[in-house]
Amino acid sequence: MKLLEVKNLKKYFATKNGLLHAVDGVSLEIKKGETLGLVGESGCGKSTIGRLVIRLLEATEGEILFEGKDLAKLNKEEMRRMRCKMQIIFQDPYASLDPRKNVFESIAEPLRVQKVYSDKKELERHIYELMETVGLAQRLANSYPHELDGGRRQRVGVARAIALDPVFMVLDEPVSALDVSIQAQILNLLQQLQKEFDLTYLFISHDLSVVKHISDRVAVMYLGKLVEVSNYKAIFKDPLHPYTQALLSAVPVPRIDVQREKIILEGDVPSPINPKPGCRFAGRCRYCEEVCKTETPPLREISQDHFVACHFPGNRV
Amino acid sequence: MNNTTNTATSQTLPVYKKRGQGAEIWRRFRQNKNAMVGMCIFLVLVSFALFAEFIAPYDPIEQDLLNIMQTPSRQHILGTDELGRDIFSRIVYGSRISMTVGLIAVGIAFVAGSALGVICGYYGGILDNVIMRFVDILMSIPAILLNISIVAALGTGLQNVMIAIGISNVPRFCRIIRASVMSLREQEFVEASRAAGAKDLYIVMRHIIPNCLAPLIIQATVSIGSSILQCASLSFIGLGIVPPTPEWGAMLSTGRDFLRKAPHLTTFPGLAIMAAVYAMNLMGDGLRDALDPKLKN
Amino acid sequence: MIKYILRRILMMIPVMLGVTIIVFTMMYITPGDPAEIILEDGATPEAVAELREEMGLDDPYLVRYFRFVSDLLHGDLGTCYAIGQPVFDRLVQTFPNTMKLAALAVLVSTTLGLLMGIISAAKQYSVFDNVAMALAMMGNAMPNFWQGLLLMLLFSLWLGWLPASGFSSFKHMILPAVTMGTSSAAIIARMTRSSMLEVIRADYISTARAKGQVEYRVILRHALKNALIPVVTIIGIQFGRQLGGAVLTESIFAIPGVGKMMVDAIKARNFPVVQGGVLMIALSLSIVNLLVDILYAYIDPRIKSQYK
Amino acid sequence: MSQQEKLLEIKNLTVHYATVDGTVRAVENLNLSVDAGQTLGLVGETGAGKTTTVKTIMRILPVPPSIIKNGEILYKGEDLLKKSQKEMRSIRGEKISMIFQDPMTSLNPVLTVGDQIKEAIELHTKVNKRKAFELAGDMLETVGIKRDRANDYPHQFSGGMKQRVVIAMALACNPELLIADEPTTALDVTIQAQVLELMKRLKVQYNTSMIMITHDLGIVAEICDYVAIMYAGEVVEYGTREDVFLRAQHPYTKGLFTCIPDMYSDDNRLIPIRGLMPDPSNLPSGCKFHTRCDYKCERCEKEEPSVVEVSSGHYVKCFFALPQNVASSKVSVKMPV
Amino acid sequence: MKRKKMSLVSLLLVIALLLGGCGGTGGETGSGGESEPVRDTLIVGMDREPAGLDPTSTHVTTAVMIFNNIYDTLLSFDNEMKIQPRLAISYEQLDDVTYKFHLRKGVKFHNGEELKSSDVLFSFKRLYDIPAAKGQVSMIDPNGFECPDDYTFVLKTTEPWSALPAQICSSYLNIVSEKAVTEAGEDFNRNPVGTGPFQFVSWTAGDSIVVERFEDYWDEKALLKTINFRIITEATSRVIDLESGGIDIALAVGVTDIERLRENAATDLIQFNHTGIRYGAFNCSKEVFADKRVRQALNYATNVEIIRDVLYDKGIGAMPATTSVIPILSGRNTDLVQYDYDPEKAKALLAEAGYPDGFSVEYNFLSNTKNTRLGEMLQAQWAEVGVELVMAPLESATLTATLNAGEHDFCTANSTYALGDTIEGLYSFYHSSMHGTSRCRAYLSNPEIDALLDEARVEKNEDKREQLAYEIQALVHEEAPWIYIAYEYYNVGLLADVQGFKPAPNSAHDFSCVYIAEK
Repeated sequence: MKLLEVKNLKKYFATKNGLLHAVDGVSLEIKKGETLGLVGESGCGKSTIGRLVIRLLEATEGEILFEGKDLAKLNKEEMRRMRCKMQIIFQDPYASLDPRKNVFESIAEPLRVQKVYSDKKELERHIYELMETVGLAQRLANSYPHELDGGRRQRVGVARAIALDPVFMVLDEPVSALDVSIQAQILNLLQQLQKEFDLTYLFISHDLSVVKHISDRVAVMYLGKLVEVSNYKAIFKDPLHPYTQALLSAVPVPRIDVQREKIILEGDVPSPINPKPGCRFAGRCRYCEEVCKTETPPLREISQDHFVACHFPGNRV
Repeated sequence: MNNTTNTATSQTLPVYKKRGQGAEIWRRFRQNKNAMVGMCIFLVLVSFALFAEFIAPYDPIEQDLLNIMQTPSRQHILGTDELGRDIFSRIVYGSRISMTVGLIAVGIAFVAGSALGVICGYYGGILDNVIMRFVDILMSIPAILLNISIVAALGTGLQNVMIAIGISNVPRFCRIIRASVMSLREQEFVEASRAAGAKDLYIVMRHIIPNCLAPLIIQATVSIGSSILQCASLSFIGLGIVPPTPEWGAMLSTGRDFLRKAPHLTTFPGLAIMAAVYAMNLMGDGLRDALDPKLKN
Repeated sequence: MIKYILRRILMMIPVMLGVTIIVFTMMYITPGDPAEIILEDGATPEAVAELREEMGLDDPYLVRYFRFVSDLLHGDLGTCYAIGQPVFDRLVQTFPNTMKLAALAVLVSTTLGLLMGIISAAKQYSVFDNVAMALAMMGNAMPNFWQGLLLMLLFSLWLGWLPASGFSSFKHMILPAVTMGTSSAAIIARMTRSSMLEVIRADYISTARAKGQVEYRVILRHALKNALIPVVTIIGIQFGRQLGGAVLTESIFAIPGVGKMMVDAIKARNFPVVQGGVLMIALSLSIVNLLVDILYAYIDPRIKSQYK
Repeated sequence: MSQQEKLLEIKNLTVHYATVDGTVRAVENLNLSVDAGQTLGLVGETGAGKTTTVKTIMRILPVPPSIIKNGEILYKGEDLLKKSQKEMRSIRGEKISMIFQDPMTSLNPVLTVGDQIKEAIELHTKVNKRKAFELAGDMLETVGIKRDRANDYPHQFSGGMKQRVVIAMALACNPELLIADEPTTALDVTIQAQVLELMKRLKVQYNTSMIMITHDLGIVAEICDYVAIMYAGEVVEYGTREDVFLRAQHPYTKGLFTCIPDMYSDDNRLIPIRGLMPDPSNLPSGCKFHTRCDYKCERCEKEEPSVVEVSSGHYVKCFFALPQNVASSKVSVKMPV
Repeated sequence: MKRKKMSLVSLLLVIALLLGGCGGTGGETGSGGESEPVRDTLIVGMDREPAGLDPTSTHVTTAVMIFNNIYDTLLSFDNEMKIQPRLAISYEQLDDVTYKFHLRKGVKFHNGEELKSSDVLFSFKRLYDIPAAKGQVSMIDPNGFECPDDYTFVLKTTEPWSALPAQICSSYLNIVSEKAVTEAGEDFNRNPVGTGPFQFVSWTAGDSIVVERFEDYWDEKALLKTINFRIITEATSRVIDLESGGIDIALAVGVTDIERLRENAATDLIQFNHTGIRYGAFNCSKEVFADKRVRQALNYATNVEIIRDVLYDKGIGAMPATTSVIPILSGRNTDLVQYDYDPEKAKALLAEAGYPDGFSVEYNFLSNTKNTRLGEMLQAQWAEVGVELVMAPLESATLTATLNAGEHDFCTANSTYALGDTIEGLYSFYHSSMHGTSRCRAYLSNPEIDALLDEARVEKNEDKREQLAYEIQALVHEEAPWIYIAYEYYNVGLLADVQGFKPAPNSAHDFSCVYIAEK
């Protein structure tokens, strides 16, 4: 059963010199219990999608069906109740916790807002339980964010997110700001929680190896559009879109026994303000033809569960 | 230190008490020598204000017309004024007036300014524009002219002086809070609580305001000093506190006619004003370092 | 850039309108009757009533306000009740004096403030840093009317270097300008110091040092220019403070400035003069703020490119 | 290693910071060396003391908080720590130059790009203003930026372009040693690839030796000849790229490899290094890694292990380090528990 | 575009030019370069700026001074307040209401016109339609004027009025040139034309008024070339300016500076009896002060002796006052005695009047140093007899309105005998018809006193007028509507080399005979 389905989602920001197409017609779906990895470079609109699907931002156009209901149609009160089912974890451990609140308060906030517990003892018990589940020592309940290191602050963020027993979670670059050794601990924790509470994840990151490790299916984004979507094996084994190929080849791999063909992209990411028609990647693509400059390639299913938005997919010199 | 989740249920649940960050701020404040000097002067003045009855050797209003304008002597440490009253006692009682003016005027500005600032900062839109244009207008009229016209409209006296100085300080507070609210509104922890379904009012009260207290407290401390100065200026023009209530500005103002004959009439009230404002500035700076935002990360 | 300036000038109009409303209302609700003050000795009840009628003081609020605004649009600021001279002429005589005084005061406070700020930032936590900041704050803490009198005693009377009062040559402006300038030197010094300290910690300063650049060039060429940017805005605000400070300083040093005129006008319920004076002050402040913004763009290329 | 071709040698360098909450022991008798024409990768997580080390080489550490307890930094035999500020200035930029991490803030926002490069040139070569500006233009061309952009300001360049300008500035005077402190961490993957390629090309073209600081082992694999793994202010393992990637012995080095998801193997369980980053203001006794090491024994907690040369040029600081006479990859060392 | 190099110095220069440059005009007025005072220019520091230079505008002491030097009246007071001929060589009283004046011939106005009786007629006629000046000619019949020829002028009073000659000397009746006024209209206030020894040069509002010698003055010419009346409101600054040589004469010198100016070799001080009296006035129309005994009680409760010592530095600044008529005027009742300080008697009187435990009274005053000190002393002294004096300072505008409307309980004032006539003064202080005018503060309404005043007003015989004045003052003393504080001296500081300055009691000082002695 599809937990979340997004149809033709668009989000434009008005700026001084034109309309910024942050998200330009994205459609995707996530099944229950599945983790969809959303990968792309900075400025491609992946974080915006993360905020749109849980309606932290109002979409300019498009439908967001959560458990069949279109979130855009819900009024304020209904939306507030729906919030229990969906939560978000942020990238910067330092900015995602209120510096003036201690760990206990930060975790307790969602429970207080949704008025889950009337009796104080009940609330405390649940919070200590949550702290245990995310691996935080109980004595840290009183400490303040600036007294904790990055890893522990992110654990507080996770505890806060699972406080309301959500069904769906948006993870916006949860580990990018952490050191490698701590990153592994958090990734294991997230996987463990997914099994334990049957959670569905939308995992947003720019780090391909992390995305491959944790995702069931992966979607690659470029300048507000999806360019390739498939299961995690196919994307890395047999990338069809030229951008995905370049992206994979650019990632430095910590192994010296693997030889890879180097594709170095030229130039910079074009400006997302008032983009020209045709394929957004045309300017930097090796296989660019005339048609790429005029016609926008739709996202087509080339092979079983492997979608690509390119006129000449899989083209290898 | 083992890191696996500690299985043993801890016998005593840690007592959940909100340990303030006060200790941390106080420690940093104490290290700043200048700030401590400011704090001491401030405490002296506050003790003057609170215990004037015990500290002042004489009644500040009791006249001794036989020996007016005596230079400092053993009975009168700071000498007597133009009506033979003991200057030291008047300064001690004067601190009560000046502190009250400072605190209440800043209180008015603080409350009104923050309310306006939060509304503008958080909601933005036309409301923000209208209020900010109003603030621009108030800012484009020098404070002293604003004070004079308000006092002229409401009449002289302690209460009206406080209201006047309060109103003319509102723009400054409004701008500071609006700036910090606008930056806080974008912070991720605000988005997180919005994602948890918190209403706007909840977010403002629980997250926005506690986090923009630091710049407010700093501005409040400095403004107390400037309010005392403004009150003295009003008295200088004759629109300040009603005699015979001892107020430093009024003492300075009446003393100026005897500047050449009896300079001590002006020197000591002037020094008192200077000490108070100086103390406030030093404390303001000390707080600025102690409450420094980098405390957060 | 021109488009930006025009937009800023257009934005000034609502502010000016707002100022007229505030000032007019303030004067309207102030007790005390100008007719009585003008008549002073001859203020018999009928004389007062007759003069009020003549001056149109009995008309309702709106009528008087629109008359005031329409006159304003025709460039007529009304006539001063006391002297009967058009307010515009009085302003033309007094306004330049205050502006010159305020400008010199800003120059004094800026040079003093910048100097102390830079040096105490360069030698942080040194003796000089503490002494400079303490001195600057002392200047700010001293009530400027008392400071004015003491300076006059010292420099005019005992040393005899400068004239005590009046306003006909540059020498007359030194004492009042110093009195007004010292109070805001502290604010500029503190602002410069904190902005310098922040800039010195920036990466491009380490880059400059890594290039092998000598320390004082690093401070002047790299750090100072960046640190000046926030300070320039402070100077704009200080100009407003100086106009305020002028009010008392002018009465002490007997300078025919707009500040002193305003105080007397408010006390004597000389409405046209008050309204005209406040408008002129508000206008000059807005213009100064605009000039500061243009200067701001001139210094910081990031902002200059926004306006092209 | 023979003595003479060593470009830079650091001998038991110790640097502490005197802060309000006590002294932070950032670097503890560190030993390191770089040969001419070689690239050394300095790998370590936050707080390992990487940046402190290189800033001490350049002597641009702010002196009030930092104290150089002891140690020598020999550059071609001369100890940089003994040199006067004036002498250091002639070395900085000309003999040793440095690139910083965040391109957004490492260029002066109010000066044009051309001016900033020209400044570097004028400091060390006696040329007039026009010639210096021309040379600056040449440098921009070599890093792939059109010469006429010299009059633009930093905010008119993207992140990647700015980093190229910084590289141009660093190489303007053809230094013998280039220190790069995490030069591409702030860049996107595709831009990072461009910059790494550029650095590889320029390294050969200018024959400069380089110290590359990074926490990403992938970058080390691509660009470095030698690798030094740092943990809590000291080097725990040093060797050639092959030594460290194939025959790593120190538990921390091995832990680093196991906790990184590998794109080229289908599914590998991540084995994280348990515990927390070491707090430099109170470091653990004995071997500083014992608090997070699965193979620790009492000895590790009390005694500090000495450095063992397991094979020529491959040093490991661990009691369980086994000298290997034959190179073998992927040996899992059985450790008594 | 050649990129301009922006060094720090040029940045600061730009700020300076930008801000400093905008004040080119104005401010450069005032007579001649100020560098070294040209010895034939006299600089006078005055404390208040006159409202206008048209004799019909309001009359501040400094205005009266300047008028006296640029205009002439038909008759004028000399320094002993005796009436002397000026523009009118002589005058005769045809009957008890008509007076005939013979004008001096060949008198020139500053605009070259010759003085004619038509100018005199015009100067009188214009007062009727100016609200501020109408009061001055209320006793003169508006259509009783005649100009038989160019040099004689006849006027009639509405009823026999002995003080007419004194009224003619009033500065309101300075003679203006009809031609100049009709031509200038509104602007006459800003550039007056008169017949006086000095003619107007310039007036910079808030700064200075400059006049220069009128070459063909009908009397002997002034000794000085120009006089620069500078406005320095701050008393301390005025004295400092004098001592540092910035100004030659400082008017209204405070009591505390008297000794120092006397001792200082470079300066000296002239003290003269001002035509004013400093007093406290009870508002007799208020219920609590209607009873004479309450007023007397408060007189007994006030220790005027010590108040005078404190306010005027032990007699240096003022003379004791026992009656409202000032010493230099004729008809002063000298055998009245000051109420002595007797709190017990005061309490007894208060009890007798029905206020055994006292009452509360509001004191309205303009908040300056002198009024504040006076109020605080009275407050302390009256507290001893149970009367609570509440300080209620008002600023000048509201104060004038409150006093004229008679809403005050108690106030202090310093009123002058502008007309220099005893009966006129007493009339304006105590006559019940004068309630609501600016000099009547006591709101006394005593039929007996009113009758005596009316009789004296028309009495022609000089000794009879003095006899009546005596009786009136005795009655007033009994009624005790006032507390007489002091006859204040008017103190003028001058540099040692300024000679020939003879101050006039009604502050109409004559500067034509002032000169600066060569050292």
